[in-house]
Amino acid sequence: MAGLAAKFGSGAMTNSVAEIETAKALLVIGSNTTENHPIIALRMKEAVRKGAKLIVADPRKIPLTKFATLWLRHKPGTDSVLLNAMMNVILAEGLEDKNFINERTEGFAEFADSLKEFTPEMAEPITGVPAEDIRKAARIYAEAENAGIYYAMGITQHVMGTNNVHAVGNLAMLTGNLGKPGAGVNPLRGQNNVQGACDMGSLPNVYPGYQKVDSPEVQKKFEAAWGKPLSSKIGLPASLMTEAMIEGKLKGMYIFGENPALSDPNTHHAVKGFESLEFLVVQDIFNTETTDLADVVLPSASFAEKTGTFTCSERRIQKVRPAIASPGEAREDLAVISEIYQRLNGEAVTVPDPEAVFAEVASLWPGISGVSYERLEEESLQWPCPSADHPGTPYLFKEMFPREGGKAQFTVVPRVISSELPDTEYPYLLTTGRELFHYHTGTMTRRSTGLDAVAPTAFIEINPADALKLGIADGDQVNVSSRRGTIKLPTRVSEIVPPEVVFIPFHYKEASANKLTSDALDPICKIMEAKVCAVRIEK
Amino acid sequence: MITLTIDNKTVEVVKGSTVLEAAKKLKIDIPTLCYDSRMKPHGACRLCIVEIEGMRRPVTSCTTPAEQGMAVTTTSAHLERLRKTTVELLLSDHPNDCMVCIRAGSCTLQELAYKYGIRENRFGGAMRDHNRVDENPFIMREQNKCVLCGLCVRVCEEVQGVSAIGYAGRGFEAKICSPFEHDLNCEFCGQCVSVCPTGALSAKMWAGHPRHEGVELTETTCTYCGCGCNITLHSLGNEITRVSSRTDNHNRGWLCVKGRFGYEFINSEDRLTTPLIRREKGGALEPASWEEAISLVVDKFSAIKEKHGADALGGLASARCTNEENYMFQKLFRSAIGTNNVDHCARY
Amino acid sequence: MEKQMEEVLESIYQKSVAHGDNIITVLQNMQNELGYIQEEAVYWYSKRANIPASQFYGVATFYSQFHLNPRGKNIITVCSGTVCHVKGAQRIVSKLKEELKLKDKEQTTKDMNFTLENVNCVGACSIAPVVIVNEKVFGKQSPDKMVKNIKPYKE
Amino acid sequence: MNREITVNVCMGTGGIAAGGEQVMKALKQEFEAAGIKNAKIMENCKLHKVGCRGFCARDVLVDVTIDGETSTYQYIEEKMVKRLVQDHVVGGKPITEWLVGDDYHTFHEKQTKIVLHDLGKIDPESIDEYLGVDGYKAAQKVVAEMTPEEVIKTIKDSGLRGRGGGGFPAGVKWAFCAANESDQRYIICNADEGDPGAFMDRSVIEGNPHAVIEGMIIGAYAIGSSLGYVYIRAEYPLAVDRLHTALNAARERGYLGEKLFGTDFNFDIKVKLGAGAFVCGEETALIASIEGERGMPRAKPPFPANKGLWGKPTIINNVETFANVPPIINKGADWFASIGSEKSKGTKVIALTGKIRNTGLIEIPMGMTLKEIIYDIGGGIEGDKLFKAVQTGGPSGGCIPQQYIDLPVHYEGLQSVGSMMGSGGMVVLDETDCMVAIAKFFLTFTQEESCGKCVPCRIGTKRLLEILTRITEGEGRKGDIELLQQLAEDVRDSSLCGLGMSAPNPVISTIKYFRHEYEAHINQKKCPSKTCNKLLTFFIREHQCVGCGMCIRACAVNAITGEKKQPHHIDQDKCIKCGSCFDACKFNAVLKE
Repeated sequence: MAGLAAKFGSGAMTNSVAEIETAKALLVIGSNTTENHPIIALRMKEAVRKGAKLIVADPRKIPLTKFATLWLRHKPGTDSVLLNAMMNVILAEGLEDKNFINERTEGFAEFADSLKEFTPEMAEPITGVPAEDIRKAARIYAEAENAGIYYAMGITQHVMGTNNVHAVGNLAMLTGNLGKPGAGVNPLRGQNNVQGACDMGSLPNVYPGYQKVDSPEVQKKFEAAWGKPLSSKIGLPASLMTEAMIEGKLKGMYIFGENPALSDPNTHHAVKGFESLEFLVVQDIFNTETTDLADVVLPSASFAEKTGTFTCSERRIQKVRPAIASPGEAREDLAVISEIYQRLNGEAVTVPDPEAVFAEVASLWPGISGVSYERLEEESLQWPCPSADHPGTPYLFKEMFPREGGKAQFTVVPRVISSELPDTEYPYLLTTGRELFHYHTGTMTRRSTGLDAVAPTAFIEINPADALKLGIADGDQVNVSSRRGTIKLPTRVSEIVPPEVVFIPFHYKEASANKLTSDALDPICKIMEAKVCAVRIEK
Repeated sequence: MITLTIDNKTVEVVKGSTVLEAAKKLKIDIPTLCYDSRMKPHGACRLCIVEIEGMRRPVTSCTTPAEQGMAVTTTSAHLERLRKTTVELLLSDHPNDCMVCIRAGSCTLQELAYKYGIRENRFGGAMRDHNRVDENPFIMREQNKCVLCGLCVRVCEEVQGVSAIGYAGRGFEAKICSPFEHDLNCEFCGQCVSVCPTGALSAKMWAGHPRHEGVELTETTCTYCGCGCNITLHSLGNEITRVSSRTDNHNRGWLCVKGRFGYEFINSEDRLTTPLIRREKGGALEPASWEEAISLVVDKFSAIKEKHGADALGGLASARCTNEENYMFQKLFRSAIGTNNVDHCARY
Repeated sequence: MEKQMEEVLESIYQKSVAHGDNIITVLQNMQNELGYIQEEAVYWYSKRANIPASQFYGVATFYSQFHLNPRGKNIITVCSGTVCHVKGAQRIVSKLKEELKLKDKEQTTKDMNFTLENVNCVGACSIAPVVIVNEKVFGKQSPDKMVKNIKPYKE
Repeated sequence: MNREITVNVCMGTGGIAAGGEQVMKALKQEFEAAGIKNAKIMENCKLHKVGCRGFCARDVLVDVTIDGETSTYQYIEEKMVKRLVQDHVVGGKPITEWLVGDDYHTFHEKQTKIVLHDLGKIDPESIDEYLGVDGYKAAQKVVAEMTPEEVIKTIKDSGLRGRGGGGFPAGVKWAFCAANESDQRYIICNADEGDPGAFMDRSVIEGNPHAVIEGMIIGAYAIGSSLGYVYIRAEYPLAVDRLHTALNAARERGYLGEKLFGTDFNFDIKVKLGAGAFVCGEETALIASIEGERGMPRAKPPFPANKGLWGKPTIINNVETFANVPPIINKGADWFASIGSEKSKGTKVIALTGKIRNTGLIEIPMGMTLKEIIYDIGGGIEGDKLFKAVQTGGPSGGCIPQQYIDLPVHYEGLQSVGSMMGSGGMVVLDETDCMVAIAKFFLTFTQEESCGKCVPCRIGTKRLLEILTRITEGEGRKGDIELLQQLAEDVRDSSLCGLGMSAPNPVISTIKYFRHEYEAHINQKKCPSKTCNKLLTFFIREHQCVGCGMCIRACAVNAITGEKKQPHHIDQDKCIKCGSCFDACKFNAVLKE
């Protein structure tokens, strides 16, 4: 979320899910919302029923296109060009919000200049979207009284992910769709507590509440709070750790509640990394591809067995309460982590109290200093919530942006090309994602009889035209190979994917899409390009 | 705003409100079977009928717009007689097998039968025979228990936008089914199950588990995607027996197939129940005590820090786990170990 | 499904877009073209027009005009209006069922030659009881007369 | 000699059913055969297709007019045409024994015709003939010279009430609709005539479609609508054809479409075919049906006049109502108000059917008594049976017994005895009709036609039918009558739409006036009218049986035995009381008791 943070000073959904119903226009790009955020999608459908115009930009004919006023089927990896072209139209037709631009943004002149080349006609061959549709989309979005943008990994998991996020932000700024209900820039978080993990400082560059590790006064503040000297050196992002392991710079790793050996793009490489470690600790509720590589595996409690809080996409902090006891000797992650912490610190081991831990966070991050377990018993709160009597914040940036000068920053977004595009050797463009009936690496959903019954196997979606070309019938087993690996799985011949593009869900370990995907990195936020790579298909 | 009186009590409501909404505002209870504030009114069950001054006959309060100066009566001998007959008619075409019905105790029809004290039925006669078994993995459909309230049809169309089911046929034989009466093949969100007032729709995985006796309810937050839905875990001892969601929360009681039906992993046989240690490289993971496991971790981390410096250690936190755990984890790395090599998989 | 049917449905679709036809009209056209409401046709159309198949099925099963099964070569329609009723329409129906060997709910003969149906008053009460075979109207009928009258259709 | 010859053949559904088309064909052939084609006299000889003139019982009716001299023939068949043309047209000698009798003329003289005025006179497929009888004059006047307010006032003043059943004042309804702010309003003609025993609307559209169209144009102008619909039963193919023909003709003449009569007023009419659901006669269900949905009624309020088709203000009137509008405009509200009774103005078209001599379509001034209708116009009961009751209002109506024979027929009159006008079906019943069976018949109908949306109608009508059935089959129980009454009232009072509200009427009214028949069925297990076969025994009177064997052949279960020429015998154990033998016997030898 580095992109948004840079522009607005904060990286999270600017608005609330409930507000979606009030939007007059919606732009959903790089998000298969009905399958990945089903309940947020309900609000989108509600908005459409209430008369909102819905623009869906997605290479795949995702279910939401059924409800769309306009569906832009752009080629994978061309999001920012599409968005730039929309903005080109907005300026050309004078649809921008001049007041907002003057009063609440900076860097417009240079930015506007950069858009000149991105005419719809220039974008058409690149994106595959007819120029006229780009114009339509621009008008629908810009003319709406309030319009929200909703996106997910389809925007970020690219080498130009940060650019895409900037482009999205630019579009909202250009039309003044920030700081009011039913508008904004809204990244939909893929996992239950992605927002929380970021908020809590599980990032190499910031402490809890996005306080920078390389800022001396922040460092002082936390040294005081934790009573230990702290490093001001920005740490390694996950995506660089693999390389560091292989190079032997990283010797020991502690992983909990994740399964990177299956979810990382180019898993061969990732596995190689873990294998070259001197010591690997993995903490999880099941054996996974990652625990298989561990030296120590620690059994932990599921969400139904622990006390704590989750923070969902819309910055809403909510209680998690235990319903049952953990099986066997499994323990709450908090207890385990805290014991290791205390013993490394040479302190006496005590049983941690989640409420006390949360209070400690609240004391260190002004953004939630008004939030307490006491309040969370009664309600759920959206940060910022600076004081005990503060009702929480449904949408951000009403008055100002939390940056020096309080203004939002326009960013020039040049055209970047995906690191690996189809060629004669690997003629198909593979994009990956989730399906409704499974979640992430399937460790949970594939253990649910019903879900496993409706979605038992991996598959590769391929357009009828291509199937015909390759002489493949629906259900045929095929070998799919990229420069990084090969997997075997059945085909699903479907018009959901356009010609020359194929799709594989990454839930299935027996045919792991991430054996194929590329780990090329976005230069700024170091995200891996999971959404675009080139593959070959053989019968 | 509009002012009207209901049972001689005055109430003010916004224009466009229905008489039923006005009555709810006064906490006046009017029986309903086909009403749900989250969907369009239907006016089919005829239980919410009220008398309104100046209107020839009773009208359904769920469909009648409140108007300035209306005088409404929600109960009278006549209304109660009509309501009783309606319930009695419904029961005359209902299996009445509450003893073994999964909805017993949370069934609106059962409550109404009790309220109107219907023991024997004046209208015994032919009953529908919609006994088709639906083989889908999630949703149990017992159409003989269907009262045609239409809530499932409306939720599937108005809320889920799928319209996987609809009405078919007409008159006494009218029923609700998927096109050409095939097995359900939908998103299996289970919204329909959550709104069904009788045992016509339930979850197959509920079967056999206690309905209420000994079941504890726990309010918590869903563990799947970033929507953050509020859910209620039903548990008996250490087993999760059902997931539901209250209608007054921010997700309005709506859940997806994973949130509603994807809870079996919690009680899975595969759960890790004891620490495991790989005692020599290439060897197998073997059970160990917590003491042994944690000591090993602490020693190893200390040793590596000793030998290669704090930055030779790194941690991956979890977007699946709680804020408290994530906080503690990064604190562990930053202060106890002394490196900022901590990240999580948010980006994937 | 065969090309031919797809073309038929496509033309119905184009027409419906042009005229703003509703589902009922679409189904009426479908039935006229295909003889009865065929499942695969409904699914094809539902996908084409982005209208849930459940709506088509709901409408098709609501109106008595629509048929989900193939019908006989000759359609015998017995008027079930009041006058026809008091003048013995029901006895004509039972006689014809006997004649055509139709069991209780059966409407169409095994050889697909006849379909026997009731229709609400056709408003020819003055010549009740009335039976219509295909287009031809038979007035002032009796069970025996009708048995004779359908003879010619038996070849 | 240059004779003007006109031959009119009745080609309503009744006429066609009776062989009108064959007669037409034969006539054309015979004219040619008679060599009249080359002769000059054929110049202005026309073969008219005329709509129903009402007297369907005598179909095929043929008028032969020579130099203004009209002779009307009845019961004409194909094979009679040759002689008709030879003797009358060529020979100039009318065939007296085929001519209609005086009753044919009284049948017409007793009536007051507004809606039916031109039926049987003009060719419904020719707009010019309609124009010839002042057609579209009213529409022209309204659109060109009157304000909508004036139109509504005229209709209000005329006292015209909806002819579809409710009898709600048309002008008031129009005013409600016009009062709503809206970018569009719709006007709908309800031609979904579903009542068994009613064919008024069908005949009017078949016989004079332009009158209905003109009425709709006037209504549309009054409420400010640019689009109207005619919702008509697909079971009326002839009416549908003639309606389309008329609409096209009207468009060609600029009476429909853009800038009507050279003004800025635009209006056109679409035809929607009903797909076979009686409930779609109910206005909200009809609206749902036009929207392409299942014809399931919607709760009122809000009423269609405020929130109707696609949520817009909508007027729904039936065929007869619209057909009354042009005459009112032409002749004035006072003229119309001068006809009929105090509260019910004008006339009512009635389909007079059942056990009566002159069945057919009639139009009477509101307030005429049942007696006049049944005996003077209807010519009394068929055969030498006794009058028992008259059923009015179709499935929503009730049965009116002998003692009310002097009841004036208008909305209030019929309501006062627990029946209703409905769309105007009037079925005369005689002593052989069992009133429990009649109630059962109507409940069978309404129960099959119930849409199934609301509980009282869906299950209630089913239960009513079940109780009636067991009574007619001799399984009636003590208390069944009271149970019927209670349930009937509850269904009436709590159902969602008009169908459910009125479905119990036949039960309520038959119990009210013929309770003794119910009691006979339940207590004595007897059907006084000898209709309910299950309660009868069939046997053969030996002295009257000639042993022809007809009954043996008729019997489906071989319950009848007997030698040829010998008296036959029915084995009561085998007999299923189907009554086939009774129908088959030509010598009244089969007796039921």
